Amino acid sequence: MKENSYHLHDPTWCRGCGIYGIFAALKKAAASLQIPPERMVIVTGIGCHGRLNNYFNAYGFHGLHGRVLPVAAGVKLANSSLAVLAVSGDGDAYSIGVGHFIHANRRNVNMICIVVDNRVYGLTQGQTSPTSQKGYVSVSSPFGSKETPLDGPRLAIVSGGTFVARGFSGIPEHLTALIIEGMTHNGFSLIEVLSPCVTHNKINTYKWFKEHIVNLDDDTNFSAKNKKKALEVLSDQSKIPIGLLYHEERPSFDDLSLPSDTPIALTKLDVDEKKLDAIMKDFM
Amino acid sequence: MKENSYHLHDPTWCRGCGIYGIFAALKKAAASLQIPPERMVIVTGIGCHGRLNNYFNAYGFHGLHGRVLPVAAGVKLANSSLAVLAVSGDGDAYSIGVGHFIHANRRNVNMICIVVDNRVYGLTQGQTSPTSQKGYVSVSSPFGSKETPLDGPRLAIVSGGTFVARGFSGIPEHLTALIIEGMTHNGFSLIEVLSPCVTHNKINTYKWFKEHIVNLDDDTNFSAKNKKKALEVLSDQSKIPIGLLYHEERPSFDDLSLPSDTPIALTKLDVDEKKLDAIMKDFM
Amino acid sequence: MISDIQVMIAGYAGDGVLFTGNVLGKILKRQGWEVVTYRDFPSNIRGEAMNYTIRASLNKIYSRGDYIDVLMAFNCDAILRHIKSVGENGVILCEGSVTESVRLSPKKGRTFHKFPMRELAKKNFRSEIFKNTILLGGLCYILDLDMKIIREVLSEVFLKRKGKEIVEKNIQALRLGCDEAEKIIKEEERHSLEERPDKDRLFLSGDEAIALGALAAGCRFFAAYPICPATEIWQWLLKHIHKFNGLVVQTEDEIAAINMALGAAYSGVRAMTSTSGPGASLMMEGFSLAGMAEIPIVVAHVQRVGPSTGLPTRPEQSDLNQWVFGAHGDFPRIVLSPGTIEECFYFMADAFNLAEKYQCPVILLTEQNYGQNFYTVEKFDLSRVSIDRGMLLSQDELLKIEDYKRYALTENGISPRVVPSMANGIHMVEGNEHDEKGYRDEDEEIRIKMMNKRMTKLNIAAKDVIPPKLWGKEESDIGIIGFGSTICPIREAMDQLEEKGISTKYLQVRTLWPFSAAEVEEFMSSCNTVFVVENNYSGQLSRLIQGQGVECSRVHKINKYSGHTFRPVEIAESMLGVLEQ
Amino acid sequence: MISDIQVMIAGYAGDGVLFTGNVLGKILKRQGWEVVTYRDFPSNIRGEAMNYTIRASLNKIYSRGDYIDVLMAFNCDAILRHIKSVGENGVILCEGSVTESVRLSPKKGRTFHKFPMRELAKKNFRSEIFKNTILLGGLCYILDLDMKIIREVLSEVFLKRKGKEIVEKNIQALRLGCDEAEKIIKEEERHSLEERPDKDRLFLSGDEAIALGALAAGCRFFAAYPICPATEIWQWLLKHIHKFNGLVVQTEDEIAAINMALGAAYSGVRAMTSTSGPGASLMMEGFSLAGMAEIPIVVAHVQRVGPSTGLPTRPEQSDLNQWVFGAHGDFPRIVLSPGTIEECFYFMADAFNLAEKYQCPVILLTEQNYGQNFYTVEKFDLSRVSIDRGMLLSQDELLKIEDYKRYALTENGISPRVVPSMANGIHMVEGNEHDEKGYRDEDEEIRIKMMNKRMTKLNIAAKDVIPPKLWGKEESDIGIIGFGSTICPIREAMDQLEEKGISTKYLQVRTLWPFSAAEVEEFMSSCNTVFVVENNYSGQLSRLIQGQGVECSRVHKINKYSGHTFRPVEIAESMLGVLEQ
Ligand SMILES: Cc1ncc(C[n+]2csc(CCOP(=O)(O)OP(=O)(O)O)c2C)c(N)n1
Ligand SMILES: Cc1ncc(C[n+]2csc(CCOP(=O)(O)OP(=O)(O)O)c2C)c(N)n1
Ligand code: SF4
Ligand code: SF4
Ligand SMILES: [Mg+2]
Ligand SMILES: [Mg+2]
Repeated sequence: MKENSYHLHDPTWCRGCGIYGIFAALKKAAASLQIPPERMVIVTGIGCHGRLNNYFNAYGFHGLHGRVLPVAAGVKLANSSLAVLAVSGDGDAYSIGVGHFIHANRRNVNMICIVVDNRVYGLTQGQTSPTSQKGYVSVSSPFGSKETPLDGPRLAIVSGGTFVARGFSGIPEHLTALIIEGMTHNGFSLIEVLSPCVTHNKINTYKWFKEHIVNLDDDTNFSAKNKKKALEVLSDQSKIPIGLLYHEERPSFDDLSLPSDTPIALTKLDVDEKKLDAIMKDFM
Repeated sequence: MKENSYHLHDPTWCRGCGIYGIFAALKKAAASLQIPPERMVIVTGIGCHGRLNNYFNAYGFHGLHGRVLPVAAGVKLANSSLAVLAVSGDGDAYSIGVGHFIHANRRNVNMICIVVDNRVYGLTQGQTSPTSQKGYVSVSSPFGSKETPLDGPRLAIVSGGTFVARGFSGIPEHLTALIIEGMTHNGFSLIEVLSPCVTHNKINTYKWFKEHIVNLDDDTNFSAKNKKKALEVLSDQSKIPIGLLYHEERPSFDDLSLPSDTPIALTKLDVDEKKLDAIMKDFM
Repeated sequence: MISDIQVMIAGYAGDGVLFTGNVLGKILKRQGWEVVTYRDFPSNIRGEAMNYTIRASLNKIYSRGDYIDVLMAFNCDAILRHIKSVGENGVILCEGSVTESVRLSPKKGRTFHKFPMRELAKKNFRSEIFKNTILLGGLCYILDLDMKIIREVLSEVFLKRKGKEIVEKNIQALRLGCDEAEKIIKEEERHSLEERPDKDRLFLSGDEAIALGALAAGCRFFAAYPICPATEIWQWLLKHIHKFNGLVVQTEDEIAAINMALGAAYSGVRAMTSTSGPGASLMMEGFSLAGMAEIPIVVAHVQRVGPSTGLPTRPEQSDLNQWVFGAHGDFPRIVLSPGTIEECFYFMADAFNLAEKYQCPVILLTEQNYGQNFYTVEKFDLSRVSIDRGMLLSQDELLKIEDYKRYALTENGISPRVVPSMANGIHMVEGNEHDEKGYRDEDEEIRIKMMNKRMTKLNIAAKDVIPPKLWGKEESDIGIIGFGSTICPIREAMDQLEEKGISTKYLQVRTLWPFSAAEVEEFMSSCNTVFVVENNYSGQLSRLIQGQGVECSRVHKINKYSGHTFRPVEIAESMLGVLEQ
Repeated sequence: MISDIQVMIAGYAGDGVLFTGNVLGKILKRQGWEVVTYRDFPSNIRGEAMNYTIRASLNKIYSRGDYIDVLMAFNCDAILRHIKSVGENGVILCEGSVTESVRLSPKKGRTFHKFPMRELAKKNFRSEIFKNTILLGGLCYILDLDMKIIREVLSEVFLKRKGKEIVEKNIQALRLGCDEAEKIIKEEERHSLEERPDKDRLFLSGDEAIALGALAAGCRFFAAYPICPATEIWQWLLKHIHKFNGLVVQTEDEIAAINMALGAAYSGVRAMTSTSGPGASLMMEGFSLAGMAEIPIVVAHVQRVGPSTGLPTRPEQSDLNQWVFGAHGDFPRIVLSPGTIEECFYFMADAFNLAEKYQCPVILLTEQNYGQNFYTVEKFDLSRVSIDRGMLLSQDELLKIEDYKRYALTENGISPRVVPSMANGIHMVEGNEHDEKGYRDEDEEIRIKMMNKRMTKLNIAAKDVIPPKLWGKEESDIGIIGFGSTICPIREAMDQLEEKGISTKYLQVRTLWPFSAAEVEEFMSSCNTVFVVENNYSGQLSRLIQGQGVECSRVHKINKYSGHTFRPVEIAESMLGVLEQ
């Protein structure tokens, strides 16, 4: 599989949009892992990020705003042989969908979730999102946002997340590496991607992100095995760490719950009279 | 106001239920703060905890499962002169309602939220809840729960909570003190209360809780002003710290958003032709 | 010889009423009787009044009866509440603790006995807990039950969970109750039950029948959130589905439940969720997505009293409107309504087959009184269950297709379906309007074609869904129409009317959408008088019928919305009131 | 003399089509013309085709017209798309970059000119951005617009946000466009517009009218989540409500939005939320709570195309069913449907008054084409707005009551309401079934009384809601029925038919629930032929009428569900098709 096996159409996001970088990284990661397109399912949310399906050659599910994670878990649990990728946005995952986000981290189904964090509601024309910084002025907060911004990776870690990372769409190689790592992790992998919205967010631009990120690879003291450390680097509000923040090996929900190694979707469906008869005895 | 000014009816929770302790502490706290019952609004969720309204003499709102926090915020923002108390459960606040919980902490409306944590779904007859421990056996997880339990206070702190505490219904004086402190805090106060369900939860009993809690008052090194410390004590899974975990002074959402000191509900409602006329000019 | 008996056990929450009633039901079933139970429980924790009725008969019965023959009361208050329902020769046994004075003397024929279960339990076993078995012992004497059967049932109940010793103690308690009863009950107050063979019969609730039906129908993924009175479905399934390589997931809420089920269904697994009132409202968005994206999914909805939290443990039929008309936009949906416990089982296979054949959401709408009450039924015939996956292609079939289109425009609106992992089948499943391949498209022509395609499926399905069923005397000109569990009191009421020389017939609507308009119209035109009987306020079925353009001027509505099912006599009397005018 | 003109600006998303159209609309309004706009935009980011139609007339107009007089195209593709809509003497101006060859020659009468806006902008201003003002300059020449007005509008648009320099540059660009047009446009191709006085008129969208109406009606709390096409309501309100000591909160989702509004309404503030399609489905649970707990709340729903995410920026009328029948259980609800921009404004006061008088949820149901398009209207008459808070007691009144009961059983079902903070009024607001004080109660009698009480309110309200409005010739026997914004093409179609000598009349249903059955029936019985015109697939209004038992055999349904409003001629022709049979 080459990279362009995954390229279905040229995207029509605004010129310069950060999601282009994510699209490229995803294709690279898939190619590097040699995942056949038909074994990949991409579940997307509603938002600019949700258009990914239209450009990426893989099975796609474009459902409801905020509900990517339950859908993706359903896809994966039903057929554990698939590579399942949920693509969400800062509004999709952290506003309307944050309940599912918390529980996805607790549940630890073996799939990957990419949150395209442009710190704004792109598709609905620029409203303030949960990651917009305090005081952010937009059509929906003309006098400045009054709420403390939310930090997805931090929330993921305290919710029991087993693989928590952050990338930046402006550094595609780094992002590609993270995605590859996340896809090979056994359990729920979160990769939040800082991704400028060139049309609606005039604050969190490429330049701004570049000035604020710190790459954890440069911090030799840091270890992604250490939850305390991870929470520590995430508590410094002035800097945005990128890289693998936390990683833990823990049996996935799939390991713990699925009754067998045969994917449910691949078991023959018939009326097993013998088994059912035995069960009916309970009611006699 | 005496304590029994708030006593409307004798409760009918199961004999020995932890919620009795919370009921008592709430009455004590209200009496100590001398809040007139008619200036108090208690918004409850659906669950055993939701019966509180039936016994406590104050204005009450028993709405939907998981939605206490938005309702309570609406009540408070509409009439900032009220003392607003949201009473929720571990299922109500942390399962179906956890999205609102995260955002309530970010938003920081000046009200208090009590989460009755019995680590089980009481009213629906004993299903596993988000705080049930891993491996917990119940009607809904006969082979043991597979998910990492959720820690409400920790989630609150990383979501921007400004007052985060935990009490135990088995130590009512301590709990009363926390509630009093929470009610005087300007902003969103979370008090999670460990509360045995004697009927459905045979694991997290009074005895069990007593063996697992540590009182932060006994830890002279601890300061509730230090977020890092708070997260640290919460990360030790073998112990359950009780007391004030984190406290920060930050302008509340009410301070930042309400246009005046006059509660909205108390402003005269009329058709102000002059002001409206001026606004209509924009469309000419 | 007694052929029909009704026992009520009444007490407060916490008294063990449910447990005692269930055991009694099972015993009566094993004696070979037809059994129907009726639980009247508040949504409560402790300390509120509740009661449980067990009716048994040698003949086919459908519903609780009108009068109680034996009332076993844990407190005097219960007698006050239920005395008016006690039949003329009824026997009342009451715990009647010494401090309480029984303030009423039973009316003519009715006899009253003090039966100090709690006291006896404490004295003999040092634990109140045995009061329930003592009560059963009392009933055992009154009804002349077979000790062997009781022993058997008690060991089934206690052996696994509590061990041998407890079984023995309970049998002692049973004997004690029996002996005590013998002391106080006169021979003529006994209702000796004949024994009949109990062969190949089941005793189960509608929720259990639905779960069993789901399992038989190939449901292999179930995602749900706890809610009364639907939780029993998946809590039962949970114990068995792994034997079929299936999975139940308790989700964080109903929104996650329906979305997770949608994901699993899309992956090619027969998937469902279950819920009630408020949970159903939360599922509306996912319901609409299932319609748009053409994902086969089944929702079992066990109705309780609304609106809002309403009365969570009581029956009603007020969520028809929601599933037939709720959720935004026009999309295809199928709503089935089982009228018997058997149908709860068999309709599950229909539900999944219809969902896959028409690639749309299918709702199985039932009611709390089925969901949580127990009935004797013939053992389910598994040869009647078949699995039809509709236009689901195999990999081989898919490979033969040149340019696969998930939403191909076909004459009947049904497009061949494939699932992820299949080579040559890559496509998108989309909640936005889309083209044949599933890609978002806003073109006017496409939109019109896609709407037509989706809605056409429903027209085809209309000919394939479960038709209404006719009961009673076809030649009668007095007709009754209803759906779901009201069939029980209706059939009993029909028997009562028949006894009075009034023949009637009943059309049981079994598919609420697409609506069986032609059959209903035909039925109505064969009647002079039509009664539409519903357990709701507004007459949702009546309006549904009327909305189909069926002439409804001769319709009389009989509605009950008190949080209880009809008693048969209520229906019979309402009908007589109209007929005698 | 020209009295009716329609201009279309067509391009791709990102071309500034919306901006240019809005400015043109405002200019034409200031020239004293009646203006109606129509946006045809995909839900998109960049690069998809979109267009914007501005129709202006000296007479009252209601909808976009059938044909385009001037097409300003940013690319040749747009011409291909819209050529069939260009009228006989239409003028087409196209950017037509040099590399593109215009592949079509306009048909007879139509003229085509290359008008290189982008090129001119780049050459003269070194920035493409001025292409839009150059385009306006071109139009300025063709329509002979008043330079003073344009200057005025441009400074209003740019001065505050961009400063004086930009205003000046834009005015230069405007001149340039005008001069360039003069070079290429023949005199006979111009459509000179007469100037009229523009006194006391507004130019605004339905969303803005709703917001303004809410403000006038005393709405002081608004909680909502962004969604097309309803967001404009609160985004506008956000800028003004603080002047009235009110607050708008952007919530985390729609569930929080409705619940927060319920909390605020309970606190005694007039509170509302707004939403569309998927958001409305998420609000069903709160809707049912409002009905049960009798909390006055208003929801403004601006309909888009469903089901599911559908076509988020396009109009439809397929959410009637959801609000009339959706959500679990039977409860009182009122659904209003404004048919004009004026009604969007005035009905807001009705909505709040009805909500408080009947203590139930009130829905204002409108459509995207009102929500997001602009219309000229007479300045709203504030003396027509009044505030009636129903049975909301003052503290003094409350103190006089012995034993206050929030849900007191009264004859008309309406119970005096008080709000927290009032002494002597402590009570509970409850979603479970409850007694008169609001405390949970499962008693059968109470349940029945409370259901009757709540539903009785609706019967009373039925006499108090906004009645249907009759348009056209009362004596005609050709009737049309519809609701909401379809009035626009319907009224235009009626004019077209009138010109052909066919008189018609139109009954505009303005309250969808409780349904105006008597008025509709009377109207229908005065007609030989009735058309029910709806922007949806299934004919939700038709079924609603039929469900009321109104005889519907003479009804012809005219439905459109392509994601667009009707063009007047479509309705006229469909009607003619039937009438000529
Ligand atoms: C239930 C529901 N509410 C609201 C919307 C409208 N909506 C569409 S996209 C979106 C937000 C998008 O923001 P984000 O998730 O950050 O995605 P982005 O466009 O920035 O990639 C909203 C609110 C919807 N489709 N469904
Ligand atoms: C939308 C919805 N889903 C489900 C329910 C059923 N339900 C009632 S209480 C409850 C859970 C109660 O658990 P918790 O919040 O922990 O309260 P507790 O009874 O333990 O105090 C559930 C699931 C409901 N009322 N509404
Ligand atoms: S609006 Fe923003 S997020 Fe959306 S495509 Fe354009 S730049 Fe990207
Ligand atoms: S069920 Fe549990 S939580 Fe509920 S009242 Fe009883 S002991 Fe308390
Ligand atoms: Mg975003
Ligand atoms: Mg609990």
